[in-house]
Amino acid sequence: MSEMTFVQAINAGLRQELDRDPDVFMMGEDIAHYGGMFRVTEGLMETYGEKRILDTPISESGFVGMALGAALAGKRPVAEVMFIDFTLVAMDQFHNQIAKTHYMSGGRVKVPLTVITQGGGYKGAAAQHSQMLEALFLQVPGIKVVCPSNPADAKGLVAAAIRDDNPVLFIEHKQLLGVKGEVPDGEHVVPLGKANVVSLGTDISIFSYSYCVTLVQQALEGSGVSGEVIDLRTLNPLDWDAISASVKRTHRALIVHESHARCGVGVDLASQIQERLFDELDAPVTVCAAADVPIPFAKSLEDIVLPTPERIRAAIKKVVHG
Amino acid sequence: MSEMTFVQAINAGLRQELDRDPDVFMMGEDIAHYGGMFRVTEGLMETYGEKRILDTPISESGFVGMALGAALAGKRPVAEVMFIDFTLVAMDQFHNQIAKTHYMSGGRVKVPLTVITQGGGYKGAAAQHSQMLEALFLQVPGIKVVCPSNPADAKGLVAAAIRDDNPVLFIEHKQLLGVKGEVPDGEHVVPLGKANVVSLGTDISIFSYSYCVTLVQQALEGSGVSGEVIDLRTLNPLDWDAISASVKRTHRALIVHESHARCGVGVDLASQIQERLFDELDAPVTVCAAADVPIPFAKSLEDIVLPTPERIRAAIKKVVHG
Amino acid sequence: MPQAEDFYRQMVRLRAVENELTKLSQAGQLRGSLHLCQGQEAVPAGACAALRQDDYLTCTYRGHGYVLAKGLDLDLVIREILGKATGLCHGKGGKMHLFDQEFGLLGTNGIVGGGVGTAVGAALASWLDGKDQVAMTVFGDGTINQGHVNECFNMAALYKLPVIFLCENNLYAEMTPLERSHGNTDLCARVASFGIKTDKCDGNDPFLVYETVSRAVERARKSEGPTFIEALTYRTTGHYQADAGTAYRTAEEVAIWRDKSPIAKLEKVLGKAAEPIAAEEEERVALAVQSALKEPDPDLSAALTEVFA
Amino acid sequence: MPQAEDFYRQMVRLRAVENELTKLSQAGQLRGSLHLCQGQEAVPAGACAALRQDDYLTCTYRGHGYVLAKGLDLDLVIREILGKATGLCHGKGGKMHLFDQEFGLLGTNGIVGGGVGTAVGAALASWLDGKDQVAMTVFGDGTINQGHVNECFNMAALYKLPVIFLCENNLYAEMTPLERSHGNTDLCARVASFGIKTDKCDGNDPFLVYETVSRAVERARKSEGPTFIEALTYRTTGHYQADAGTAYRTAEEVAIWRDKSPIAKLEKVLGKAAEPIAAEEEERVALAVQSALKEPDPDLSAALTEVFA
Ligand SMILES: Cc1ncc(C[n+]2csc(CCOP(=O)(O)OP(=O)(O)O)c2C)c(N)n1
Ligand SMILES: Cc1ncc(C[n+]2csc(CCOP(=O)(O)OP(=O)(O)O)c2C)c(N)n1
Ligand SMILES: [Mg+2]
Ligand SMILES: [Mg+2]
Repeated sequence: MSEMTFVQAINAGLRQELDRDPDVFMMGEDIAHYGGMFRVTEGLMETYGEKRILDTPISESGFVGMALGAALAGKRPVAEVMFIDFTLVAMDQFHNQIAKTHYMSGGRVKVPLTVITQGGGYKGAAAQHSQMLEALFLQVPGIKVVCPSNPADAKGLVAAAIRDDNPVLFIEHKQLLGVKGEVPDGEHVVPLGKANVVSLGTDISIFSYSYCVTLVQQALEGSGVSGEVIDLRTLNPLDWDAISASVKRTHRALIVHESHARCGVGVDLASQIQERLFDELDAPVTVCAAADVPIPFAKSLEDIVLPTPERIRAAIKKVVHG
Repeated sequence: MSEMTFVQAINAGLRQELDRDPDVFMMGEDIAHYGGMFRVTEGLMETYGEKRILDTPISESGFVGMALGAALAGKRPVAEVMFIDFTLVAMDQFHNQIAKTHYMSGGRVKVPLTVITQGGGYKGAAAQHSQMLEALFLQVPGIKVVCPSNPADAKGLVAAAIRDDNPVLFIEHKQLLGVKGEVPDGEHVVPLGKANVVSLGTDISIFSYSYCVTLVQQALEGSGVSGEVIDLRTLNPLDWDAISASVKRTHRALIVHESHARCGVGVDLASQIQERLFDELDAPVTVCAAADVPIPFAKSLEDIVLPTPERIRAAIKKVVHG
Repeated sequence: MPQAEDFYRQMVRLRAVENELTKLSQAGQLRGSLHLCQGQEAVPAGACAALRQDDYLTCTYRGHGYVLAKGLDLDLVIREILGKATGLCHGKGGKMHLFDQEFGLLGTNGIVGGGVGTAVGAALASWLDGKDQVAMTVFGDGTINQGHVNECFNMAALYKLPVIFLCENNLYAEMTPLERSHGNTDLCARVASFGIKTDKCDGNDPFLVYETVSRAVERARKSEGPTFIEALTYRTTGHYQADAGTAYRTAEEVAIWRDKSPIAKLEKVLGKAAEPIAAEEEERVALAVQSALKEPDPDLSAALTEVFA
Repeated sequence: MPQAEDFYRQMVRLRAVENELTKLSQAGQLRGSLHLCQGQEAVPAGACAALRQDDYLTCTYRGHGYVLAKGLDLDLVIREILGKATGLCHGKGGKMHLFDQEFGLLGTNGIVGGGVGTAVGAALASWLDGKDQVAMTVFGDGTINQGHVNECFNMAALYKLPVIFLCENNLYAEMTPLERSHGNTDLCARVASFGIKTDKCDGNDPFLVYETVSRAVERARKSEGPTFIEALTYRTTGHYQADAGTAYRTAEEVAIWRDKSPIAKLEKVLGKAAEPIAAEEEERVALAVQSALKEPDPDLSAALTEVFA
């Protein structure tokens, strides 16, 4: 174990996979010579050369599409899109091309590619640089979605993403980038599709992921509520077993995430839980998410729009006490 | 009243608004000289000239962005994107630009633009030409979404969309294009945000929109179930009053739509209904939607993936009889 | 170097496939849109002859000609177009979504320009690994106006990738002529500005197409970078089965190009040698279609699998 | 025709704003990223002087110079940058999202190339209505590699729209130099290929920028179509507040360009006349910042309104 930041942990995971498999290579804006806007790829070009760590023009649609082609030609590309907000210029490549290729080919063709990106608010980055857009990647089937909440998972999940034979979107949160934690030395892989029980509890199951896991823990502190906190880690595939086991234990469920409520992960889980476990529920499944408005710039506004420990605590109370 | 097809009804609605307001103009691929791939704009160029009905290159991101600029400069653009699948190449313009502009400007700037497009399956158009992507436009706030289910609504809703001071996405369904119905002559406007009670019933509330309204009616026929069928018509804003009033009457709810289940409209409504009306419910709210796989080409497969009267009837039975 | 007979065979096979598919479509036995390329057959025939089996290829909804000329199995392709369980992609893809890595086929595509990045990425893979495989991507004149494609032009030039951009300039994008969609109709000039070598040829002459593509392939194999090729051609039928192709073009224009049809031209060259080839191909294709029709539909259980590997 | 004093005033105002914002940012009183344009001040000063108030403008995250030179109220802009309730956009937009229709400002933007379509669309509106308003959109050298922008080039040329594409070529896109992101670094050649007239100027000379943009404006007003202008310049600071701007450029290179700084150059021209102008602007800006800091934060109730009109 070594203490390192979230960013350093991803860097370690990338190195682990670059060392392991010569077909792994990376492409993105300012990732090579500069070492990445958020330092995720720091030093990689120096180790692996400027072809395997490739700087690209500001052409997300182009290079995400090229990642698909390289994957079909036998490589394991890892493309970085600097902010998840910028995936929108590449959406056709994600949804019409990458997500559908394996299925459309009748399973003949594999698409082992990873896109790492960074999202989230709380920093005054305003409407076009603060989004969490994971739900957009869940509505259209075919892309695995990973949202790590801590450095150890970040290392292990990025490795699993790269080893997976499918397209994986790996979403960092800007509030977590500098957060430190203990990370296993040596080979470390955290399987996709497995949730993590952060804490056991008896009053309520709280499902979350990414930075909100931290906020949920803050909300529970001193609340007097025994909350079972489940870090989903992977949103597609979902760890339904972990979800249903927890709900069957606590009979109350809250989903907390930072992206917008409408057609988001929260309503998705809430709907599935009530549809499959209706008789287990002692209270409506509740969603605590961003308000359905663009992310405002001013702090006073952003704090109202995004989940905060206070808002989460209020939601917990509502679910537990009705 | 005159009998006309869905396509003719939209054409009539467009004419109504082009006549009414000289700032309304249209742009899109093959819409002017050819009259539109699906004949929606047939004859409009002849009446309104080739500037007001403007053929564009195959540049959806460009011309959807131009629609935003024209709207900010005082016009009321109506852009056609030939298939909703192609909105994906313009997603940055939809989500980062169009959807956020009014809010980001602190309400200073209005964005009166309409995009009309066409989606849906059942025709063997395969994975890239069969999607219903309305949920992608609901997750990111700022765009109104309209899905008419019949010719009269098509005329009235396209008119309302154009008159609205906000961005509106108007989604036709390819299975409805040739469907005939009675359409009011003369000025006809159907307000956005108002659901339509298609039939009253006592056993179950069935919420749907677009082509699935037809399928729901077919499913109910001869089923012995008294279904209250609510055509949502507008998905953003939602007519929550109509939804909750109906659930309070029947105590059972099913949502039927053609797009994928995960993070779709169905789970969105299901979650909201159970969260707000938990004690009213006699059964879990249920969603009948496309399976979470890309739309396959072969008929035998497409029929399994998409909702059919049989699948809908099974869902109804499950909700009503448990 | 392929002979007239070889090109003729490719082209009549393609024509036979289209004729059979048209019949099926008219009889309601074919789902989805059918984008014909009658009049354009020389481009796939000439271009694919210049490629190796392991070279990569992406093309469009109008891509079945390339797919066949690249060497894919006729029966598997026809069965896929008919949505059969035993089709190339088990009925899941359909004719706009054909894949076969064995022949370097990384996809036909339903999105204008959607497969261009795929080809450039395959070329990137070849470049990264120091291989001599090249990638070719085929698209039309109208596709140059799609942003994604422009991004790809730049990156191909920047990294000097072994990729060939083959543009079938058939003068129309669906029903819109070049002049009404391009600020500058000189396509080579448009693409040359990215720092890409350009070349041009009569797209109705398979020999010229073959030579032009061969030059580009040679450059690419020698790491001299990408080439854009404009092959001038014309589709004598409509954009797809529901378009007669007459509303936006004069009868004269179509007639002139029908006279330039590459199949008719080669028939003159080959004389009596043509007929048996044509008969053979027509029979073979008819047989493929007849036997494909008897193949089973995909089993329902297949619908929900293969989203993920 | 603006005088040296006018340009100087614009530029020192902009510099003063940046200095004040840098102080705030370092003190943790400013949220979000701060993209400075030190060294580039002559482009906004020269370009906006060539526009009328009712001409349209879109620009980038590095757009505050244009916004001020276009005539927007300094206090409203500063308050918005500080996220105040009384700011231009009531604290909802922030500095990357400034809008003011009264001055034709249709948005600064956080997405590379994101506002180019907006400007071309405003030009379309002017063209449709036979008005003589023009639209200008400003972006950097790296932005030319974004697909959307290429689509817009073509449509501007196709319809001959009254739009000016003003490209600040500061030789870098974030930390990546031109040569490592462009297959062809001749930006004018890239854009000319779309059928757009191109022009080039020293972007560190406000007079030349003014003249060049004025020529383009005249063409646009006379319905002669779009112009692409490459203004060669350099940012002497980093890409944004967290970048020192030194990791990817030599100290010599930065020093050379610092010597070419337009403010320093005009100071030499103006001699003693410069100082009082600078003092005035600095005072005015300092005052604006001080008073803005005292303005109220947006009320919580505002957060959920104005999604729809
Ligand atoms: C992104 C996108 N926009 C629009 C379409 C609809 N469409 C299909 S083919 C076509 C015309 C393409 O023209 P061109 O590139 O000249 O190729 P051609 O069909 O003439 O071979 C269009 C607009 C599409 N498939 N994808
Ligand atoms: C679509 C998109 N991709 C990436 C970014 C991140 N980004 C912000 S500024 C910038 C560089 C732009 O370079 P250039 O066009 O030369 O303008 P400059 O900043 O030099 O003025 C990048 C890559 C973005 N904002 N939007
Ligand atoms: Mg064409
Ligand atoms: Mg730059």
